[in-house]
Amino acid sequence: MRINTTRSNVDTDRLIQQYAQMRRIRAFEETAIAASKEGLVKGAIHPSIGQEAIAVGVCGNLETDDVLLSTHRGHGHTMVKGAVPVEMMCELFGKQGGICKGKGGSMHIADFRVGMLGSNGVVGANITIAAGAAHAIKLKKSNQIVCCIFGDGAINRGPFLEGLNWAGVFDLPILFVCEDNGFAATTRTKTMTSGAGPAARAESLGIPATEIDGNDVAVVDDVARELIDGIRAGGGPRFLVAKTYRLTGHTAADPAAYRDSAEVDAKWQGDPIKRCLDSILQTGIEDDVPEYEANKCLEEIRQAYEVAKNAPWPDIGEAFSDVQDSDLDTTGANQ
Amino acid sequence: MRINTTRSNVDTDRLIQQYAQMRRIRAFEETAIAASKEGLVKGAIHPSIGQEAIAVGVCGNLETDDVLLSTHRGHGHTMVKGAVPVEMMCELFGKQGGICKGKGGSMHIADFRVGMLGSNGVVGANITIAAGAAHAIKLKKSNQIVCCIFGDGAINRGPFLEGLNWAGVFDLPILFVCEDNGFAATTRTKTMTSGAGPAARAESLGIPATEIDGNDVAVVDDVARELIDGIRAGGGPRFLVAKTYRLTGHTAADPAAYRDSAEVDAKWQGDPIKRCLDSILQTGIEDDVPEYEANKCLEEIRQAYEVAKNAPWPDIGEAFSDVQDSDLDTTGANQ
Amino acid sequence: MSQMTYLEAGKRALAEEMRRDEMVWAIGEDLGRGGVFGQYIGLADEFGRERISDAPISEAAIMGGAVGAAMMGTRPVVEMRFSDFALCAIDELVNQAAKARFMFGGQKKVPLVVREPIGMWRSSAAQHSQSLESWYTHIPGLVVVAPSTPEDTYGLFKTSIRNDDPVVFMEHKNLWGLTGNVSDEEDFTIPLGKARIAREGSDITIVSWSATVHVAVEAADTLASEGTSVEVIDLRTLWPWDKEAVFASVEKTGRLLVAHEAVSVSGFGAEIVASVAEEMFSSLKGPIKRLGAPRSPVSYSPPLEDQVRVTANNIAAAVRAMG
Amino acid sequence: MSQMTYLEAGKRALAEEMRRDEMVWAIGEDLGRGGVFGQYIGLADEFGRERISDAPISEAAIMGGAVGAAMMGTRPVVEMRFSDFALCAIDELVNQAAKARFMFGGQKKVPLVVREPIGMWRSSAAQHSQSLESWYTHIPGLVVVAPSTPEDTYGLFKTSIRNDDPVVFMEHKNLWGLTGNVSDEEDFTIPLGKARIAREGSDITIVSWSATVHVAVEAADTLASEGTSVEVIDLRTLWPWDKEAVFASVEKTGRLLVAHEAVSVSGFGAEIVASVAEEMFSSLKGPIKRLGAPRSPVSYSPPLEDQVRVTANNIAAAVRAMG
Ligand SMILES: Cc1ncc(C[n+]2csc(CCOP(=O)(O)OP(=O)(O)O)c2C)c(N)n1
Ligand SMILES: Cc1ncc(C[n+]2csc(CCOP(=O)(O)OP(=O)(O)O)c2C)c(N)n1
Ligand SMILES: [Mg+2]
Ligand SMILES: [Mg+2]
Repeated sequence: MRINTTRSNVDTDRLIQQYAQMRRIRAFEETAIAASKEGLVKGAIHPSIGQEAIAVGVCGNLETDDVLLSTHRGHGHTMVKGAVPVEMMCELFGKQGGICKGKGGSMHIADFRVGMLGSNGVVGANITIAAGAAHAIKLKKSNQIVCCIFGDGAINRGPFLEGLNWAGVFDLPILFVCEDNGFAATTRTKTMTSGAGPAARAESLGIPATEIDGNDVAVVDDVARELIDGIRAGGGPRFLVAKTYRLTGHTAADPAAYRDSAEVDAKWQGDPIKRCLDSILQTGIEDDVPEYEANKCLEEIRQAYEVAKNAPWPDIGEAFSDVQDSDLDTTGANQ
Repeated sequence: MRINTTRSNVDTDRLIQQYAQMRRIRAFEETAIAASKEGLVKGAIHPSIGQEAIAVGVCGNLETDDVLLSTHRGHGHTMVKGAVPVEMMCELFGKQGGICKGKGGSMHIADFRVGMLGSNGVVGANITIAAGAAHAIKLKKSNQIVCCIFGDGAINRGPFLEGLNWAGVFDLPILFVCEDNGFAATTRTKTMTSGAGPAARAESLGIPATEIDGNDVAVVDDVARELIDGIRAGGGPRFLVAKTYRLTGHTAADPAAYRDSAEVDAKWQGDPIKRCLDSILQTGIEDDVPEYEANKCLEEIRQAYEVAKNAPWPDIGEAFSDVQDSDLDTTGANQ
Repeated sequence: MSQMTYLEAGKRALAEEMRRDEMVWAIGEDLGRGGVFGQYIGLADEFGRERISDAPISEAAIMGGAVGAAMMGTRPVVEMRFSDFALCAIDELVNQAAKARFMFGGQKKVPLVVREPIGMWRSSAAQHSQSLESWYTHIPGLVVVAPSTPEDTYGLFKTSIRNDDPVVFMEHKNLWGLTGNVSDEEDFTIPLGKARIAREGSDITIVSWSATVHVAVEAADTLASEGTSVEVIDLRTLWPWDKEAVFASVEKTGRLLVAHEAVSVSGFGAEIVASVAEEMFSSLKGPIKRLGAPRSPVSYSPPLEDQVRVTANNIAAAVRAMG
Repeated sequence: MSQMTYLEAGKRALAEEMRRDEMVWAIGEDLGRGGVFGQYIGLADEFGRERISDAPISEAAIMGGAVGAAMMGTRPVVEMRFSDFALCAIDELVNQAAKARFMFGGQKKVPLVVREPIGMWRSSAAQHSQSLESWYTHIPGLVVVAPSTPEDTYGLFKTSIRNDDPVVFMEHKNLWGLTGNVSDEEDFTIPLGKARIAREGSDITIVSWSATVHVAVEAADTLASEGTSVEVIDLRTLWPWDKEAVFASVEKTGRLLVAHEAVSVSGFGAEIVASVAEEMFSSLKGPIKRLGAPRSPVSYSPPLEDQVRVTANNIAAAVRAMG
């Protein structure tokens, strides 16, 4: 296992864009949480607040044609992959114009137009699906790669082993990314994990692993780019462990009372957005430059909220469409 | 990972008993195969011919009170744990007197009287059951240990990861034994396994692993005893990889035409029974001593065959009994 | 009698059974902090973290482990969080737990309870809303329980824990907050396979279970004001199910509607309707009917989710259409 | 027309579809050496080891992988070996494959075929003998096929591969060696949802599928000699199922027996009987019946295994009892 902490020379323009992207994700989720409190978002939301550097650093290195599989905590990944926030917001509100027509909600966002093949409500289920997508890429001899993101809790599910073994056996073009935020819902993941952790497990399955500070967007960006280039060049599957911290509760409704505020306050000091801004300002750039970029994003999200709020409900027929083709009787025996 | 090849001083009496035990297992399975060809055993049989040293070396170190979980290839393990061959043979014939009343057959032999909690028809399923049994032992604070045996193919199933992680997290008294015979049915296991193999996977899950020559019964015996002693003393879970070779087909009906006879002939030279006998004879002992012990076993198996052949079929009511207690209508809606 | 919620009734039942029998213990993700719905809050304090145990996100190991632990003489209660996640542990439940007693010739029973919260609840969408009770009724060896009230949860959970075979215990997520009277007797239990008459009536029988019972009673109230007297039977246990009670009611009314939240096609309503058609044909005054969800996954969007809901209105309409 | 076995018909269908469409491929344990029943023998030679691929013993990854591969535009055919092992991959089939199209708002269909050999065969006991077709009919998004003849296997397997949604394709292990005529047309296919009249008759309708169809026809022959004219309908596809054909036959005969190998309780027979009871009540001349296995796991011992079998004798007896 490689532990990577160094970064290449800072590209300030890129860093500013990354800063803005992180702000954009943060704004999206904060808006969704507020909407949730207003009663406008009925289903559960799993915020990735504090983990945005991974989304930006990893998914920013994927081509549109590349494939992404994510989890219940996937807003950030999805946005960076290219999905449009207003469609995502409509989805969270269950409205017309939703990216999945309002049928999926936060946990089932997908956008096949930009290679986003789905968030998932079942922990770890995306891993074997991702392996299969990569398998198809190999069969079709295309130049795409797959990126599969999951949490540290997912490494205790069987499909983690089955999917990684599969990727190794068939030598597939896939980057596995473990967002190691220390928690699986209300449980500290370490207490329920035997052995040295995600990287050791990946390596035992024949997949080279790299462990990084997932809250340093420049490091994530550098390492992800290098891994992705290697995979695209035919180097086979790779595994990235990005250490981070979930600054909010497991869901928008979780006060996270199972950890003390001193711990959380300390962790806020390592907020990747703050750290990124510090890096930018250290180069001597005035802070209105990054703020200007960020504000454009905030405006986009504000508008997404307005659109979603005012959008009509879906046609009720959507409750029965898109089930399957060959159905003599889609609406069942009695309705 | 430790690789163990040395043995302690040879205890000739023990070796002779082990030799006889291996002959006993071999005779049981050869008799069952012959009966299968006669049409007396209708279901599939998975012989462990060539792998008997593991059964004898490992299970010979378990107390009756200890718990064993096995696989589809479990006759040897079960016999050494203390099950009576005649009851097992009746089971294979589907007759009255069968250890599971004829309901289970070869793949579902269990003998709770001697701590044998079941063979299993689902590869890998015994691993989580074994972890749960060990969990119960810990809750009950008893001094038993669990031994869970499976093949090299089973390490590609999710329950392998989930069960080993479980054992590690709860620090359970359990010995995992991987019979690494090179095959998963007709497939060479290595071709479908990524990474360094069973021991590496176990260690990544926090379970110390030892790899041994599984065809040297004295080595298996020594190492298993040491591991079992350690586990019983509270040392937590351990993992043993025993290298071996499946000398026959996957089932009694499989001619194993997917491997050439030169390979198999060479492997017969490493037959653990032959190797054990060679070791005994090297000590200067006359060969009628081990043969005398073996012959007693062969006679036991011959009689088991006779009894099974002449036993009556089970009462047909057995088809509906032992399903569950609280059943208003065991026989279903229409029969 | 004390007033308590459906959730509290389940917790009280578990606590009492854990006090009564040391061999009872519970395991599942996040239980140490009360479980995802708070059904275990406070129990770890009384019973310790070994008996109210956290688990890794390993449904297969939770269920498979329970099989082994049950074979060793303990009585595990395993929490699946949402019944949908039990689909990650089906081999363990169906091929192992349900069959072990039979396959091994009756050598050992496998006493375990799997808690599988079911049903639609707060826009949880397709992977967190299913009601697959009919699957389990199809599997020899399993007991299936789906209580609708706090008292039934209390009494049936206790019975399930004491039962020697694997029980799939399906609480409805939308009922957690439902309040009702519960017996103060510690030895209060409810037998498996006994239905409850939720409302007496004489013109038509509605058979239901879980959350839909309340909807059926509401429909019955409406219909009563229109002059139709509806008998509502809460099945409570789906396997074994109380044929006797259902048949007696249909004998009286001559009409039957089965209403449930699950998909209608191959839902447990089919089993009941088929049984009545087979055995009570001559007592029937007209066709017997099912009302369930269309064969469509559950949507996220609230108005779409509502489309697959069995409501008091459509139960009443179905009854009116049956003449 | 050519004579071939049920097994060969399946192999021919797969080979032809693989020639026709490069995106069709198959994966499962041991396929490179022909698969556990020899259903793939020779295919790796023609199509190579990438398109007839071995797999690790990882049912969850086989099924989950198929979902991803299908989303990427390929058409995987996945082999589960015994339908019982599909229970190790139920989350992947039910929560993922079946729901993805709907959950994602119709963005992508998931074209895959899961081969799940079912049924009792040579004393295979409780973990290798199940017939759980009714489970899949309960799951929105899944197509369920269970052919009984070589030609139906041929035509329906081709249709299933061309179908854009996940199909559970259930071959019966005891039929592998059954010989019959199969069309020589490469474009011969059989539509989903269309039953076949296996034997015409006028006094009673027997609905069946898979291996039990042959038993039902045998019973019908016996009954014919006693003067009872039995119509046997082979459903072939369980979802969608051919209500029209079944209703038309029941309209004619006024009597219905559904016979299947699976456990009777909550088997698919319940769905058919319930549908007929609901919609055809006034056409019925008497009670409608199911005949299936008792709610008991399948035993190993041959005479015990026989106890749960639906035979021509007990079908005939059931018909006689229906008057
Ligand atoms: C199979 C399964 N089990 C349990 C859950 C409930 N659940 C949802 S998220 C979660 C925690 C996941 O932890 P991790 O993988 O670390 O991701 P994180 O939430 O930290 O991003 C759990 C247990 C689930 N969705 N699926
Ligand atoms: C879940 C599951 N998948 C497939 C099978 C079919 N099967 C039976 S034995 C076997 C090979 C097992 O290989 P291994 O674990 O190495 O044990 P061995 O047979 O070599 O002793 C397979 C694939 C099964 N029984 N269970
Ligand atoms: Mg986490
Ligand atoms: Mg092997």
